[in-house]
Amino acid sequence: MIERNELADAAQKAFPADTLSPARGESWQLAAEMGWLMVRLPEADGGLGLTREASTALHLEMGRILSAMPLIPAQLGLQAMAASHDFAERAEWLERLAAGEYAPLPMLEAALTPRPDGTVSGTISGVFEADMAAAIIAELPNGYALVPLDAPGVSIVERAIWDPSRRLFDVILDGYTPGRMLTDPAGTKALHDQLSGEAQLALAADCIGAASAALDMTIEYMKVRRQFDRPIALFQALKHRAADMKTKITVAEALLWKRVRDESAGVTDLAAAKVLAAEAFRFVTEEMVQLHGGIGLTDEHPCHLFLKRALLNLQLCGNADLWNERVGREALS
Amino acid sequence: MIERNELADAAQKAFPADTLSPARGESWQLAAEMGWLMVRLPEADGGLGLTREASTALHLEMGRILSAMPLIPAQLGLQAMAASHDFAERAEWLERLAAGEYAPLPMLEAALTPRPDGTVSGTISGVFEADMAAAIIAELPNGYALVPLDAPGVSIVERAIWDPSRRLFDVILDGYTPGRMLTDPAGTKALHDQLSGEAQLALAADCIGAASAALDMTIEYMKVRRQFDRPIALFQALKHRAADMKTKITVAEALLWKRVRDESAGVTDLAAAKVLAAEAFRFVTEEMVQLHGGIGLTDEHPCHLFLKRALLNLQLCGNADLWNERVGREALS
Amino acid sequence: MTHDLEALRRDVRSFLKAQAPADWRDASRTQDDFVRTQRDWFGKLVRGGYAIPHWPAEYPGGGRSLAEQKVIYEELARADCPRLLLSFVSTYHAFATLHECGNAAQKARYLPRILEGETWCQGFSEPGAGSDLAAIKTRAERKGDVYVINGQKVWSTMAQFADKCLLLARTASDGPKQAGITYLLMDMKAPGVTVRPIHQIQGDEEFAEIFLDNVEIPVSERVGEEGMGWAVAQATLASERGLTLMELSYRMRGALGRVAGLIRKHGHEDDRGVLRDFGVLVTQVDAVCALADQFLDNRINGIERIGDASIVKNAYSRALRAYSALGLRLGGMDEQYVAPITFGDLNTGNWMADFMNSYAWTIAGGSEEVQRNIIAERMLEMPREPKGWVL
Amino acid sequence: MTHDLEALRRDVRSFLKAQAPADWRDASRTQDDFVRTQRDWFGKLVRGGYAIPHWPAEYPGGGRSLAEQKVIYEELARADCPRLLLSFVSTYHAFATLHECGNAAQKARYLPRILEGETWCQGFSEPGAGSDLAAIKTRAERKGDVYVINGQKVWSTMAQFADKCLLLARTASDGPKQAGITYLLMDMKAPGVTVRPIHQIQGDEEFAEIFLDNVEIPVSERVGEEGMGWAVAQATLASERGLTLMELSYRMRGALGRVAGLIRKHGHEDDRGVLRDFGVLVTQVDAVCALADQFLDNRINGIERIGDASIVKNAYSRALRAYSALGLRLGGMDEQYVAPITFGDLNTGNWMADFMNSYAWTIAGGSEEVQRNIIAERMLEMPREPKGWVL
Repeated sequence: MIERNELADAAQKAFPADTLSPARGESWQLAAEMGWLMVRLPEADGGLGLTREASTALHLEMGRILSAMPLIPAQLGLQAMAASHDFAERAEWLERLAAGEYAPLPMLEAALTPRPDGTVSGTISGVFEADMAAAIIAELPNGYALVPLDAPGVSIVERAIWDPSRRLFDVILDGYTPGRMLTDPAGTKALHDQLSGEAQLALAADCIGAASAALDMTIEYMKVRRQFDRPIALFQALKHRAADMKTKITVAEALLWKRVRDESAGVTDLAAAKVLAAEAFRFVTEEMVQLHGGIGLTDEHPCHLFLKRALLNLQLCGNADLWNERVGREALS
Repeated sequence: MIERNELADAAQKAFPADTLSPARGESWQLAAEMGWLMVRLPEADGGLGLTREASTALHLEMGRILSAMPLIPAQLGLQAMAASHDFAERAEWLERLAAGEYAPLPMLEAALTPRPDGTVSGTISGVFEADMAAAIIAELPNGYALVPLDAPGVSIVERAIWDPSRRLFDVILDGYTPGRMLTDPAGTKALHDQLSGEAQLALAADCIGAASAALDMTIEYMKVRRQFDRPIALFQALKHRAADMKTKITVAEALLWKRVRDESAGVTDLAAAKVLAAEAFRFVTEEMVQLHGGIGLTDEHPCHLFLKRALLNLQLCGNADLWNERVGREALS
Repeated sequence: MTHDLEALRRDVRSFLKAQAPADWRDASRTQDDFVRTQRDWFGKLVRGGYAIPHWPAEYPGGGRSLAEQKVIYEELARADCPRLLLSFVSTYHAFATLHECGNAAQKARYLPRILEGETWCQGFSEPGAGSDLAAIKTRAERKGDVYVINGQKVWSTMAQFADKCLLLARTASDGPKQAGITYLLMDMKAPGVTVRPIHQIQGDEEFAEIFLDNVEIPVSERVGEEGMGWAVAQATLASERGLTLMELSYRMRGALGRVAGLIRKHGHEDDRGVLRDFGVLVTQVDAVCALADQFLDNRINGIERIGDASIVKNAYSRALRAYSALGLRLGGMDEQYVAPITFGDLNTGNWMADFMNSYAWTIAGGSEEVQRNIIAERMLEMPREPKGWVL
Repeated sequence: MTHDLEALRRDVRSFLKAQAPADWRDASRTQDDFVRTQRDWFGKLVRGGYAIPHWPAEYPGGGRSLAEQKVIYEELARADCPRLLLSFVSTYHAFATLHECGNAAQKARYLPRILEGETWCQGFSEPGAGSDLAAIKTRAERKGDVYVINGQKVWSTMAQFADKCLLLARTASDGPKQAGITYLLMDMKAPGVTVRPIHQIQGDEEFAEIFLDNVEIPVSERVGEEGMGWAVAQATLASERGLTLMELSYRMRGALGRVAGLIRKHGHEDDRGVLRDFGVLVTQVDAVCALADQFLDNRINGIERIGDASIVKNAYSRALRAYSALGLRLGGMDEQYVAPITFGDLNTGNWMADFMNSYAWTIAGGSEEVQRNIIAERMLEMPREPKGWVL
């Protein structure tokens, strides 16, 4: 708890609330200097050895400012590397990553085909900010691998997205020969589950942080904006909508922290926290647009940045339909 | 339109809005005297030969007062009889029904098993007010049949329901030998579709009428009930809820009348109107209970009569899940 | 600390394993049976030392921290024991009022009796007052050594079985409406007291009306000074420390199996839409449990914020509505036939009853709208409407 | 009558079959292309006699009854032609204003030009005024034969392409805020007029801001008396007779196939939950069509009630939201990648764009809340808040 609050305070100082989506490069450098890239790395490996609670606090704060830097995929990549004890270059790469190099985990499913000659072709989607990455860490048909982006048969292509606060790439494999395996087939499932769960929590935190900032902005606006000779914050019907926004965020955040602390929670449990957080984020940003009236529909006002981030977050690492069905199915059995 | 308004006016005079669920027997007698039992019977058969619009207007008005008499199943029974030109006792029965005898169509699916000896056993559910019926008109395994309730192998048992404004029975067949067939196997499907569609429209009308009365009562209450030193009708948040109730009813009613007039609409189209009307009715009655506060939760106040009728109507002749799926499936093909 | 809590948890579990009634739902199909079951269970809990953990240590079973109380209520929910409805007003409202505001004689007289099973009801709400508690009209007229009471109370939980009543009555009607209210302890057997149970739409009779016709209450039964009853009432109302909503949330989570049962009964196991809807509900209920936990943890740690309680209440009542609405929907036509109810329970599996009962939670104890006002005005610091036309 | 309508319907159909542009969406991927497509299509409709059915019979294609207009718009929707966006203010707002309140010279001068393609915009809304139209601040100062205008307008549809503007400005600021407003016809090429398109969040630029810096308007371009502009503005605002919402509802119904396409594309044909959700949407859209029909029929029959229009507007905007939200959900991750938009269209199949565009309908032209107030206060006759703190 103390560690969590200290990190949040530090983050709020380093990234003030009034600057949304600060420049990616500078943010990244700042994050590296503050040690955030190695928050979850065990102390034995030179990291800070902090818990899930600490990284969640950071992702929440980065959500609050609609951070443009890819801290979530970077941290997942680092965790994959840290978990791969048999990988020959592990120590070297951990050092490089802690120092600021970027090797993200993709946030969407890949469509890959293994060929009889041992090569792999296809598309790995959902790679954030791939143009600053040295490599990616991807689940290939025979296990997790480090895929350097300058390797033969590897290329990247940006896929323009609606969310202006982030950039998304496909990594195209065309006859790529996997080397640098991080897991054997047996270890792949365990690592997959670990990373999937971590990804859900990180995204949930991003949603909660961003939704909270959206609510704050909306309330400030409602106090200032006048209609029919009084601030719109005085209209009971609108006030009640703000109360419901607060309620949704608070409920989703309570579930998030509970699951963060619950080491026995499975992937589906963690995904449920993400779905609830993303739905709350979506609800809040839809209300934000409405309550801002016309200016919420113009791209000069930041409303749409929040809305678009919410709608993308809903789709990353499995959408609500997919996970709600799994939650229901597991609760049935 | 004129005919519809005239019937509505007459109904409102005969059944004033301030008496909810007037006594079944007297209502029935009044309805018979006013010719309502033969509204849809062709003039050639001695009926009034009026359209779907006329019967819809009546069912809507009877919904408004939460009528206890089974006009809907009676009218469906009469229509089945009228459509059964090869039935030997048709003329006799039409006369009896027009004069006030009651032979309802069940409003729920039956679970019947034909036996090799030609008898049928099982349960016919959803028979309203069976204790005043001479017979029922039921879809048996080999077609529609008139089933006199005093026939051997036929018995009735009341099934207590939550809705206090109506009474529901099962008709139990135990080795019943069907005679008095109204349709041959070929005609059964056509009659089934005709009656199903008519049932949907009648129930939709019941929902719209009752929902409108519920809204009227709620608004009156809101104008009178004071909280925090003013009528609750002055609270913007509550006013907006009343506006949404009105909107839901108006939308559902528009679809109802459009489908009533559309002779080419199929059963699913008509059921869609019922589902929308029943959902509007449910929405309105839930709001009614809430807006009445505590007294809406006591059985001394009529709120619950509306709520319980809404919830039963949702289930009669197929519920929302069933029909929404069919609407979707048909729109997809 | 954590160690002690786990030890307590083990103790409670073994007590409940031995003592918790297994058949209490079947033994609560009528109001009388329900009351008998309640009295039996309260007596067992008193003897076991778990009935009044929030009372001071001088009472047997008292002196527990809020963290300990939380453990006890978690276990009561987990074991699916009967809720302590009949004794709730006695052990929480009456206790807090007497403990904080009563004089020595009142405490000595009434607190021990509560442990012996004397039950209390609350005479606060009135027809016409609703969520606006200070608008009460029941009069108390001082005549020598007694107050003479005339008026009517409503929504008094279990008043038909109560021995005593926490009564608010008006001794003056000039000045602000919060002034002029006096707090009295009334004997429910006193001449002029008539109790009429309220028939609820789902068949339960959890509440009653109380008619007061020249009822005499000795001045010695007044709590606090004359006209200062509004302040005393705040002690009464603040006595419930969030345990109930946590307990109810966990009970609802335990009852999710009833929805799963419906899905299997009706063969919806492969209906992806139904699975999704069930999943949404499961997550919603889990989240409310997490929220109630967090709320209590914040109280334990002294970092509760204004408005927190309103959020928990609205979140719980919406989840309860969603829970019962899904059950009602999945149950289909079956649920329209009347089936036996369980008195005093919220998650009974009688889906029509549960659905209708769920409304009580958005209306009673300050409507959903009142909670929204609190969240907006006190927590989010949105402006309050100017005096005079304010909610 | 019905016979004539069916003959008209056949005529319109054969006209549209021959003339309706098939490729207009592809030809509307940029604002410039969109404007070109709009001008072409408006010209064709003018020549075909279907552009201004609501004008008097003295104009070619005018003199149609509301029932006939309805037929024309039904067919325009059915044929999925481009909506007449660019010419809407000219043919409805400008026409009605001039026809009802303009003097002979103004009518003679401007109405024929509209048919030749002169386009108008509306200078009503202002930043800071929002739904409270009478709160405008733009000043018009009389100096000899001209008014000198200073101020700012916003949310002016297609102002960047307009030749003329229907302008509301304040000539006096004492007295009630509705008084002191004057109605002027402004040349958009006049010195001091600066137009800045508003970039919408979905990429469209349907609206613009207008900055007015010492713009001079001859007094002869005033409509009605000085200070009486509020009454004239009512004629402008009342000019749209419900045809648009009917047309849009039918267009949405026609576009349900886009949702069906998504269901097939993503293989949801056997997902009963998705089928149900689609079914709910289909019924909702059908019902909005029925409602818009009924609304127009009531207008035709002279039995429209106050508030009817607000119900249609709220019902349509909710259906549009539901339509685009379901598409967005079913489209999944695919929809998060940017794809070309269609300018000036609501049901484009670009689900992110459609979803974001749907908000405009709950905000523009009187927010959803304002409509709810109208329904509650004027239709349901619930009490209005006392003057002074009223909405």
